[in-house]
Amino acid sequence: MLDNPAAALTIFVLAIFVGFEVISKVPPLLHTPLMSGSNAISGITIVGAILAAGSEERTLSTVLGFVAIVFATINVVGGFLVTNRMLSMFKKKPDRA
Amino acid sequence: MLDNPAAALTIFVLAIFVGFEVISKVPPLLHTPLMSGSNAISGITIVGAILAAGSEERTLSTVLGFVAIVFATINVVGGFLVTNRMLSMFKKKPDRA
Amino acid sequence: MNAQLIQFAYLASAVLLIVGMRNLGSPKTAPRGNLIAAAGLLVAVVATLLVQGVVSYGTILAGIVVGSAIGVVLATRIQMTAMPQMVALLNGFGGGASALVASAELLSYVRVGEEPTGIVPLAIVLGVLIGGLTFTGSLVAFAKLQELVSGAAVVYPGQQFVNGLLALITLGLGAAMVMNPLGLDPYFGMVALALLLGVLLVIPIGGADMPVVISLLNSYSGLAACATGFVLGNAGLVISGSLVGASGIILTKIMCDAMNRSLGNVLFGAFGAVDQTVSAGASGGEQRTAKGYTPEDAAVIFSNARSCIIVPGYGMAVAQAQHAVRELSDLLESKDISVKFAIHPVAGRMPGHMNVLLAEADVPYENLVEMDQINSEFPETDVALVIGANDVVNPDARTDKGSPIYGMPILDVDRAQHVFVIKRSMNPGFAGVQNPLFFNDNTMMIFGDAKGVALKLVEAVRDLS
Amino acid sequence: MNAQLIQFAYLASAVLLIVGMRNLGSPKTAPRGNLIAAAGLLVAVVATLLVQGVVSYGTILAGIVVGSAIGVVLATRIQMTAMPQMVALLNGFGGGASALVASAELLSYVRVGEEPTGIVPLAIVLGVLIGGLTFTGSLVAFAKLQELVSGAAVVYPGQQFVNGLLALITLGLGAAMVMNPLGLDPYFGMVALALLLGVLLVIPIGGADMPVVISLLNSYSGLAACATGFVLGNAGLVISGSLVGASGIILTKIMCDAMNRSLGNVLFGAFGAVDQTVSAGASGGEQRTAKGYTPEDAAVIFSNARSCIIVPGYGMAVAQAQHAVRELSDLLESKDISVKFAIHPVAGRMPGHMNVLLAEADVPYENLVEMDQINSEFPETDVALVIGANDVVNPDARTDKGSPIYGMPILDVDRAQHVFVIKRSMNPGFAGVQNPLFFNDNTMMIFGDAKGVALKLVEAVRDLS
Ligand SMILES: NC(=O)c1ccc[n+]([C@@H]2O[C@H](COP(=O)([O-])OP(=O)(O)OC[C@H]3O[C@@H](n4cnc5c(N)ncnc54)[C@H](OP(=O)(O)O)[C@@H]3O)[C@@H](O)[C@H]2O)c1
Ligand SMILES: NC(=O)c1ccc[n+]([C@@H]2O[C@H](COP(=O)([O-])OP(=O)(O)OC[C@H]3O[C@@H](n4cnc5c(N)ncnc54)[C@H](OP(=O)(O)O)[C@@H]3O)[C@@H](O)[C@H]2O)c1
Repeated sequence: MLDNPAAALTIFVLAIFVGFEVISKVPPLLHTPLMSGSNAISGITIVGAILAAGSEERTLSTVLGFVAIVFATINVVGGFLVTNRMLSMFKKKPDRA
Repeated sequence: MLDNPAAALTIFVLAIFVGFEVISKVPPLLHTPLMSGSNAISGITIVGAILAAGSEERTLSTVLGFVAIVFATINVVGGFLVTNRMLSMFKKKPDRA
Repeated sequence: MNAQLIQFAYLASAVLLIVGMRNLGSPKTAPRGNLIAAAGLLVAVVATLLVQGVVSYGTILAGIVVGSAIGVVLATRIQMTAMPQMVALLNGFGGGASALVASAELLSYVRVGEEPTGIVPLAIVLGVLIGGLTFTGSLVAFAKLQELVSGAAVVYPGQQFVNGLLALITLGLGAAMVMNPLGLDPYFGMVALALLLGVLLVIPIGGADMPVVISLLNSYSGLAACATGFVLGNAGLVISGSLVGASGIILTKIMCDAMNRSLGNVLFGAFGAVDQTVSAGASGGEQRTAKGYTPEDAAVIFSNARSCIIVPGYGMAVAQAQHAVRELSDLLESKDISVKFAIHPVAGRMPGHMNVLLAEADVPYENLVEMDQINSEFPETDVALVIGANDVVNPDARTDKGSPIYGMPILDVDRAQHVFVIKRSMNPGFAGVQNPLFFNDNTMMIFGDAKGVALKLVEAVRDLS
Repeated sequence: MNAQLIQFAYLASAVLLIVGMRNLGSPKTAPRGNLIAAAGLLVAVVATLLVQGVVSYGTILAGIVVGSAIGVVLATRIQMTAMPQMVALLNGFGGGASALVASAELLSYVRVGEEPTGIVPLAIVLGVLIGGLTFTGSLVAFAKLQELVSGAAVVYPGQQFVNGLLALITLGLGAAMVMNPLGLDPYFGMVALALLLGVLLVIPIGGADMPVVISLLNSYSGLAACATGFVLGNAGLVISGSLVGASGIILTKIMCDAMNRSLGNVLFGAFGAVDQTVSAGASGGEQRTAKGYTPEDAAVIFSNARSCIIVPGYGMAVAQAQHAVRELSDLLESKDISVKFAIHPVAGRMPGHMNVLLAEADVPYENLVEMDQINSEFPETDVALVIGANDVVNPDARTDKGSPIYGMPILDVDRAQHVFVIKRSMNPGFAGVQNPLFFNDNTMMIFGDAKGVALKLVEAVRDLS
């Protein structure tokens, strides 16, 4: 899909813009979950890991791919779970106030 | 460059996101210049007009292209100039205050 | 030039446009933002001139010269009060250009006899359709605002049925074209219908709703440019077109929200035609009279005031009273009365319209305060001076559930100690509803043209001291 | 599955990730945002499983199961105070995965004997380099924060020269690889050096600066993912990687700004090693003593107070005192004392760290007030209760140009009527500078562990009434 370097670069640049705009709106209150959440997203590399590990033959590449899957999954699962744990703690004032 | 529909759509979607994020930050104070300025940008279609008008032969396409160039140029030049005129009127309080 | 390089140039152009738009976000950076965006367009144009196959530089140059000349004349001659129609006109040209480009591409496919593939036929159809509709729609909006034709909503029985039917036929023709792109018959039909639809869809909309329409058409012109981007496989066009598309939609939504009306109601509600009479009846049960005062009466009150909030509206624009108002505000400030301007988001006929007019009259922008910020200040304010505004200060919007403007956020001028209202008569504003503010005990109506009254106020205040 | 369809799935996944991140912008929508982002990742994974050529489902499943198990254990066991090291660890895995993927791709090019073209060799090199560096760097950061190794900055003469040299060699090897992608020798050298560099670049950075490093490494792990996206020609990876890259950079910048230090100073300044002694001397010319008070003394003052602002810092986290503090704040509120929490952007050891801890202790988030909003309230506040915070309340940052923290924005607790400071000793905080606040006439030091003192305060306040 990204055989065309110009298209790839265009997507990259636009995504950077989107990232900057979206992230700079997150208030300091939520910076810790933002950090763990975006950290989890960097586990997207699991996509590459699956592609590397998934081919039929058992070569060094598939072994590396397997380790990569484990690593990336830890990152993704751990990241989203811990973010969820944190976020579920943020509560509005109950009626007592 | 956009032979690949998925790449084209990806660029489109990302650009829409960028547009929404960027525009929604513009304060009401500047909504009129924003409108005329973004209006001027829609004159980007001049690029297409040049491509259409620019080929050697004189066909109906190049005639349409010529008219398109005129139209798009009015849009671009008029839009940016009038936006500039408006924006140059916005001034900070002078020292008198 | 190398084809890859040209594509990078388009990317650079898109980045400049985005950065320019971001800079439009603050009055300090906005002029620079506009220049950056213009530079972005220039980069795109220059890159395009270097594309192989572009050879007829004479034709191109001629087009650019003619277009620039017209653009310069329009941009320098137009009065600030006429910005809505200016934007409408320019927007029409943009949409028209996109439709022409899409058509030209179609015709060259036909001439070569090569069938367009993938997303291209759909993109051609959308470019022609949206571009054509934007073209005529914008011209009608222009004509209404410039009062070349009546600004009133033109309605007739079965209107929506007819429009719906025409829209369906147009879409049908579009579908036929996508199926068989080289058959030109549906094309001509579609062009004709798109142009017709642009007219028919805009005539039932009242003059004062035009800015919403223009903003929507602005969004459309962006999408039309986007479509031509898909036709030409040009990412620069796609990105810039999407930006404009998003911008138009956001402004449309802001306007609708500020009027507490849905987009559907604006487009199909024929506000300013039927509703008017109905709603005027709604709150006009009893017949009360408001008392008229002279500028001299007002001056007496000013002589004891410490603070004043000026609320400008459409009437100030019509009367070109901004300079007189500025003079008044300077005079009041020189008498140690604090003066602020309260700007309702849809005061006037365009979002942010009042800001531009007052900036033109050299009012510093720190003094222009948004509705949400200033509403809490009215109770502690001695004088609220309403100049040619009506709907945006109508307390019925807060209290009268039966009112057609109920729920629209307003400026709470009625909570100030004294309210002066300058307008020519007791006629209602754009929404066509009576305004109970005018009958309040703390309200003084000062009838007359906004500019004339403002100048008389200046004299009266000056004379008193 | 159809290759086109899979690409659309990646696009959908990217949209979900973006929408998820947008929802992270407000505490109400944030849990949903996190779920949406997770769904986005799930979509990408499922789409990838359907790619032709992916066949060894056993291997893949095994990897996912093992990884998930570890991830679940980590995420559920970790204490909230240990979030910085948790993020560091996870981040290391992400970076490592990217480096592995880039390597695997390189090896399969080599096995097939086909030379990668275009941007791919560069992307492979960047993926391996950035990913590898992120991996070891994050692990060192983790070890420092978890106190597996000393948190102190490790410095030695010529350190920067050595690091610079190694970095140059690494880049040289990278360049060699880009020239000749199938020669594996430079590859192995580059991997080794990247891993080494990750360690060497992080050891000279003090433990308390780790969050900045982690945030920067987070950005890197995003960019590494982005690089693998270019390697695989996968837009989903490119988009998500860029998002993370941008996010990390922004958080890094926020932290640096809040400490009034440049990124260069954080990375190469070896804060927490040399500076410490220098700066302790700077303001410690005269030897003053601060008076210690008991919780009972403080309780007396509380009995006459109407308002209290609690300022938590790193010490509260270390002492796990958040629940005790919450108990105290409830008690004060029940005595009609208004209680707010003032949150400095870099209080604690991670941006937003205090918010998470206090949220854990059920403090409603409306009570957590940002620095800029609350600073104007201190003069009208009866008691500012500083719990385990030090640098973020050091008035030298406002006044003493010679102080290493001069210019860092602080919480103006010294302007409150009374200031209570809970800490264990007169030892300085992270920045290593004395705090004149402790010697002010209106300051009462209450020495002891934050949790213990907070519980004693609760008792004392309760006893008094
Ligand atoms: N700004 C936007 O983007 C936008 C978009 C769509 C719709 N609208 C609608 O436009 C309206 C704007 O509210 P508004 O309060 O600014 O205007 P308005 O409600 O239309 O009222 C304007 C008033 O100005 C008076 N006026 C007209 N010419 C005058 C002159 N020469 N001297 C003195 N007074 C004059 C008129 O009364 P007399 O005839 O008695 O003088 C009229 O009552 C709202 O209903 C809004 O929903 C605005
Ligand atoms: N949050 C971030 O993102 C981040 C990132 C990088 C750097 N930093 C730096 O970290 C610092 C944060 O400031 P801060 O005010 O929160 O912390 P701080 O300045 O490091 O001070 C923390 C204080 O807590 C006390 N303390 C430690 N353990 C305690 C316990 N068990 N009970 C009671 N008190 C205890 C310590 O004094 P005793 O030893 O006397 O008890 C110390 O003075 C700033 O210098 C900031 O620049 C923060």
